[in-house]
Amino acid sequence: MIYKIITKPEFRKFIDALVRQNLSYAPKEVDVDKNGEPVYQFKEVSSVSDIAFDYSVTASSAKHFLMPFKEDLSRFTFTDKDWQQDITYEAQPIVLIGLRACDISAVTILDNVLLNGQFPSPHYLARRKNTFIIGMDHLPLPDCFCKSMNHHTVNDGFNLFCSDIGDSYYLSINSSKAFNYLKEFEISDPTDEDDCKLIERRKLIKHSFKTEVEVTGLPSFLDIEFDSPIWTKWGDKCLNCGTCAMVCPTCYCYNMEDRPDTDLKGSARQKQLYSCNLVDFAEVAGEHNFRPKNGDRLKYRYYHHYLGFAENANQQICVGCNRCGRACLADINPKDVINDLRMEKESCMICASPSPPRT
Amino acid sequence: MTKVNCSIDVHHLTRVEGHGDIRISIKEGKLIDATWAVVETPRFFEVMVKGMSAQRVPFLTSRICGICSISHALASIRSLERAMEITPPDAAEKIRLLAMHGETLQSHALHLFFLAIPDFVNTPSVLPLIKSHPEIVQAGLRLKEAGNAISALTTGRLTHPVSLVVGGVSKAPEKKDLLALKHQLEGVLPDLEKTDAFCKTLTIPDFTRETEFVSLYNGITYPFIGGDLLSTDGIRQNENEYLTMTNEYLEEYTTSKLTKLSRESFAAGALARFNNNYAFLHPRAKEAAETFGLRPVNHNPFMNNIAQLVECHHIVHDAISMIEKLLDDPLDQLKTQWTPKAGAATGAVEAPRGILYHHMEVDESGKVVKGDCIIPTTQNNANIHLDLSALALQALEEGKNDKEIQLLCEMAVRSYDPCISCSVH
Amino acid sequence: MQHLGFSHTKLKIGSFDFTCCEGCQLQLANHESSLPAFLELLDIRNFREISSERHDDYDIALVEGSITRQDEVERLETIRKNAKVLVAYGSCACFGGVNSLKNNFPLDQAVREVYGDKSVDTLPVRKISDVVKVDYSIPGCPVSKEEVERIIVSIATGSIISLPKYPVCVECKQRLNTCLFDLGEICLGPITRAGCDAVCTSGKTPCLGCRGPADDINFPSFKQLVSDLKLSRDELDEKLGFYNCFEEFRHDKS
Amino acid sequence: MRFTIPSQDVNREPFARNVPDFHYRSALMQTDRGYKCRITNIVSLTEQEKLFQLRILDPDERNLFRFRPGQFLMLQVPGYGEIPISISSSTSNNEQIELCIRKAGHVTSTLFQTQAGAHVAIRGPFGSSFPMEEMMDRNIILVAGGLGIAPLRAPLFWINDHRDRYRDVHMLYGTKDPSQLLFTYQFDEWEKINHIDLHTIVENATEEWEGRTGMITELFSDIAIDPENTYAIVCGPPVMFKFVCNYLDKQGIPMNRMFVSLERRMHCGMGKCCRCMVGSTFTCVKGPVFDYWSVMNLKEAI
Ligand SMILES: Cc1cc2nc3c(=O)[nH]c(=O)nc-3n(C[C@H](O)[C@H](O)[C@H](O)COP(=O)(O)OP(=O)(O)OC[C@H]3O[C@@H](n4cnc5c(N)ncnc54)[C@H](O)[C@@H]3O)c2cc1C
Ligand code: SF4
Ligand code: SF4
Ligand code: SF4
Repeated sequence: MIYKIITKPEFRKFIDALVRQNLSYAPKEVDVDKNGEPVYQFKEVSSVSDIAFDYSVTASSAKHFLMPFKEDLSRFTFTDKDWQQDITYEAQPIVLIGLRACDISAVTILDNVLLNGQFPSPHYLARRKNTFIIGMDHLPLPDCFCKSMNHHTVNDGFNLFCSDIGDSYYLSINSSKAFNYLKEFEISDPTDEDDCKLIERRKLIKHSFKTEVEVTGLPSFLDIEFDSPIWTKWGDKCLNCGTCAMVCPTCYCYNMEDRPDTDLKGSARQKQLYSCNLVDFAEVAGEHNFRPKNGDRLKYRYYHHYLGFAENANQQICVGCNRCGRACLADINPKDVINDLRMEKESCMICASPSPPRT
Repeated sequence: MTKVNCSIDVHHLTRVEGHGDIRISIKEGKLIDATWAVVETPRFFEVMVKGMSAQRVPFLTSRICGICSISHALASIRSLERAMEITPPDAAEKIRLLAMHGETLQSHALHLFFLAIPDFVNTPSVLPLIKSHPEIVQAGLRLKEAGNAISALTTGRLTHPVSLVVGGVSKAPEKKDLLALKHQLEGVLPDLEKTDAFCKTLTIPDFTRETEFVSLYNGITYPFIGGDLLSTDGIRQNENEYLTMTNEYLEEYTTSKLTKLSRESFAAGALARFNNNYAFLHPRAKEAAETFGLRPVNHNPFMNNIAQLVECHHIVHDAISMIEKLLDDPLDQLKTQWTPKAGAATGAVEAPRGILYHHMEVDESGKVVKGDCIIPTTQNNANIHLDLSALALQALEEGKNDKEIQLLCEMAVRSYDPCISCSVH
Repeated sequence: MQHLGFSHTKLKIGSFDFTCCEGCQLQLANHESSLPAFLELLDIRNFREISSERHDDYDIALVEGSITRQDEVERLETIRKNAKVLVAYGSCACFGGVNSLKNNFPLDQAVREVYGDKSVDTLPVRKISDVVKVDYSIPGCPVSKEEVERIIVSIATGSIISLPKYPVCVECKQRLNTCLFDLGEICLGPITRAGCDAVCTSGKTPCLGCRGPADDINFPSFKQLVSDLKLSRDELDEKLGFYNCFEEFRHDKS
Repeated sequence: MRFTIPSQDVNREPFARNVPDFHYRSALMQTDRGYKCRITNIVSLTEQEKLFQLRILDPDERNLFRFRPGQFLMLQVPGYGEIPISISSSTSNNEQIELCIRKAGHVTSTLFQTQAGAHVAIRGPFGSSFPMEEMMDRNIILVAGGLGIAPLRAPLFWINDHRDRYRDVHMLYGTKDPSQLLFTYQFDEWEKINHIDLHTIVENATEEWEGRTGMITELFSDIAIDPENTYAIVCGPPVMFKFVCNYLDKQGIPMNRMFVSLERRMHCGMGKCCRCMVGSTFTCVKGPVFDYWSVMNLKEAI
């Protein structure tokens, strides 16, 4: 990693040059909500003035740039008596600007899930390799809990990361491409004072968190609390709407479907991001549903995020951005659910009885 | 020898929107009966709006008709905004006008290519034309697609607009999409030329029956939304006085109402607009009209088809220049915040088939207490009816057989592009 | 599907409209770029709106609109007899649609209001399945052409026909819309079946539920949401009643 | 122009760690591309089940496709979809693959219409397998309920191929009706040539049925179990293997010597779509074959 300092006006020049030449996405104000607060999303930008650098958080994550909500994994072309399967792994290079530390961690988690192991995804890889990420730090919102998940800082997974140290940005440069671009602009080496400012900034961020979620030992809690009544309690609230999974930076479950062309001369094998909260997630032929109840499905989202799935090395995949909590209309959020679970567990410890029997 | 007897009974006329019957019976050279009967089932929209919140009403009234849903939405919106004294932002007005253009273009293209032209080339539908005249069908589809693209971008969907709301427009089109739309519209200009050339090869039946034409008129532009009401017989009225222009009445044989003004009947629609507002057409549209020998005031109902084509020229050119202007607008102020208020007013718009009135009365909580809708086809019904008798007699004199007369009558009805489910709302 | 060793004959299709705005039929003519391919799939035997040819030997009847007069009942019964498969398309056919708002008023009052003393034949609005057996339903006001195309293709290829089981929110979020509840509106998206690509909410207009309830909706929680946000129950009712799709839930006044 | 990011350039950046080598043909093909197969033969077994014999067209791919008993593959029917199906043929038969398929829904109904000669594709093999080596020199009890015989055929073939390495082999097979018994034409071969001790039972007897009637667990009274030296493989509906495994457990067979095959909804076979999760385990990667001890530890497995 190489560290440099760039003044804010110079930084804007740099970004402007970059976005004018590349397909770029950055936070933009898209609406004002009923409380008068701006709503942001990652949207296409064509000049630096389009970008809301001081944005709080985007409602949706940036995952769909790497893993579109819908994509064709392959196409079949039918001929008279035969067919042919065509697969292309192509991606247009894009620049993503303004990702937070937790967003970048989320990308790293997706890398782990989709590129490691026996069956890496070439579609994901093609996009990932053609994505240039510029991260920016920020002061946490009152409900962010990425510190609890240990994702409030990030050392990897970006090309360039900008820490705000007042009049300048402290740049962490993680790729030769970024370094070469920056050569054209006025950048300087960090002075001791800059280093101090960076440390102050980091301290400030670290101490600004207002929401803590106690996650130590969570995997084993979850394992024990599989049949806990709290899943029914929260499940009864859940609308099965899938919003949480759509906005989450790490939810990646999907559905596959063959979509024949209208002229019947071909067909697309389409992948669509799904959510374990949706009713037919675990439904199989003959209408048998392995998870018929809201609570069963909700539980699985928590299992996936906080217990981790065996294939991804039991890694917890939640980064603590609380996008799901903010978006959930039923007011279900990780902090409350986990605390509830912990209380449940602790009350069980006190009376020394095992968790309720499975039914 | 001239034919003396004729009996025609068309049950549920095809290639029109909705259900209508033609019945003609002539005995020994004398016209016994010639009716254009609408047999569509009534739906009572005027009753349904009662008690509904104003902001929901345009979504309901747009469902009066699948083809002119934008006109219906805008007529309701206009009447409600006037009733509650809401002034929509300028940019919203522009987008609404563009939306009207989209609807008119797609509706005219649908009528010309899918419903009208098959008669002129003697096929039961457009389907055989896909094989025999692929060029012209493709041109028609592209024009329709362009109209649809305008509607989709300005209202969020092709049929039943989603972003046209009381107070303005709920979502701005993206600049990037506007630009793409402009290119698409420029791309269909050659298709209009092709259509002109093709239509010149068709024989338009020679038939004239003098009548009165009613349309909107604002004295500045070719009218689509709001303005005064003008008739070729010289009557001019304010929008709110719409009842004096329509004089609705009922007949036993039809479920649709009928209207009249200075004479027994009057006509609304493309030809009426053309006759009243020729001066405000785009020069290119005037040129097109000239090549067909179409000049105001024209009294041949079959020329309504040509007037529609002329309007397509106007619309495409006008839409292109409107989009150019919109591209320079910030488009950030599209909706006026409003609070309910008691009042009553009329909203008149020029739907593809002619002048459309919605009149709404709201109470102080913004709920509709009374609604009235008068639809272009209602206004045309009496005129169609009278045209049929005249046409049948003329054809009889020319020695045409039953089949020919039936075709001619059907064509005459289709020329009006009647929108029947509209008329029986 | 020649490549799998079986083929299909063209679908003999008829399209019929009852009380409605015919907007759904109109959708069949949209999607201009794939229209020729779409028509190639079909052998149109009866489609009054676009063709003068009429035959009664269709396999599939697409039925649009709701039933509001006795002669319609008879016409529908004949269609049912002729057709092997009857598809109700559009919210009017599937649920009664906006037409059903009429049922909120006494019939004779409605007639008097609009037609004065003239006698007008009319019945309370019924959906298609109230009169005859329906094999498939394609809801929507209007139906989405993509979905109709997909379903016609499914019928043509002998595939099983299914609609999304999840609610509109999924598609709404995929289009990166701001949730309308955050803008202070009541949106029926969380309880309405997806498949419309969230057109209304993408135009910043609340979903009015034209596609009917999604599978296994959590209505109590939805109602709770509306009251927690201090939104108007009357407005909710007006929305639930708009297309008559939420009959079973609307009158649950608890 | 200096600031445009051309894709080749970005490609050289080591953003993603552990970038796999996609030029390695087998890896690439397993993720999205299927091996094209011809359906060489279709055997109607019952009204609901058919046996499909497939042959991979490309000789290299045919060589590449090697599997172990108990594994499954993803069968692609272009234009219709992709479904997980157990491989129901012998691991030593490299020339053709057999799949026993029940008509259950969309894709399977289509398969029932296809004709021999049609082309489909397979991806795989995926998942875990029965530890056939570990079972050598022991007794084996194979218990199949209904379609559960499909995944059992691969281990059965394996045993037949290596018959001398196994001691007593019992096969217990039960269905609802006699007409649902699959592979009856092979019964004699199994019994007479391979010395498999075959016991069948049906729940609802017909007039012609001369065999036993009742639940599959009743067949246990026919055989003597030596718990120290016996392995069990159990396939069938969840209720059935719960009963069977409980019985065997009582007989003293350790839970980790009983194997079952689980079924879940699957869309990828590669541990990516998450549809087949049981507890925090991917059925497609860690399963479908699990020992009974693991199943007991999987939340929600049965
Ligand atoms: C490991 C494994 C091995 C299997 N082996 C066999 C076998 O040998 N023979 C056999 O007949 N069946 C087998 N099945 C079940 C078979 O996969 C389902 O019957 C089949 O997917 C039904 O697909 P469909 O499209 O016909 O049904 P639909 O109900 O139309 O299913 C639609 C989609 O749901 C999914 N789905 C539905 N049911 C299942 C299911 N039970 N398992 C996984 N996904 C499902 C599929 O992705 C399918 O495309 C196996 C399942 C698994 C998981
Ligand atoms: S947890 Fe909330 S956002 Fe997620 S599906 Fe349930 S209601 Fe929707
Ligand atoms: S689960 Fe919620 S808090 Fe965690 S990463 Fe996903 S959206 Fe953010
Ligand atoms: S706007 Fe409606 S459909 Fe969209 S997320 Fe919100 S509730 Fe769901």
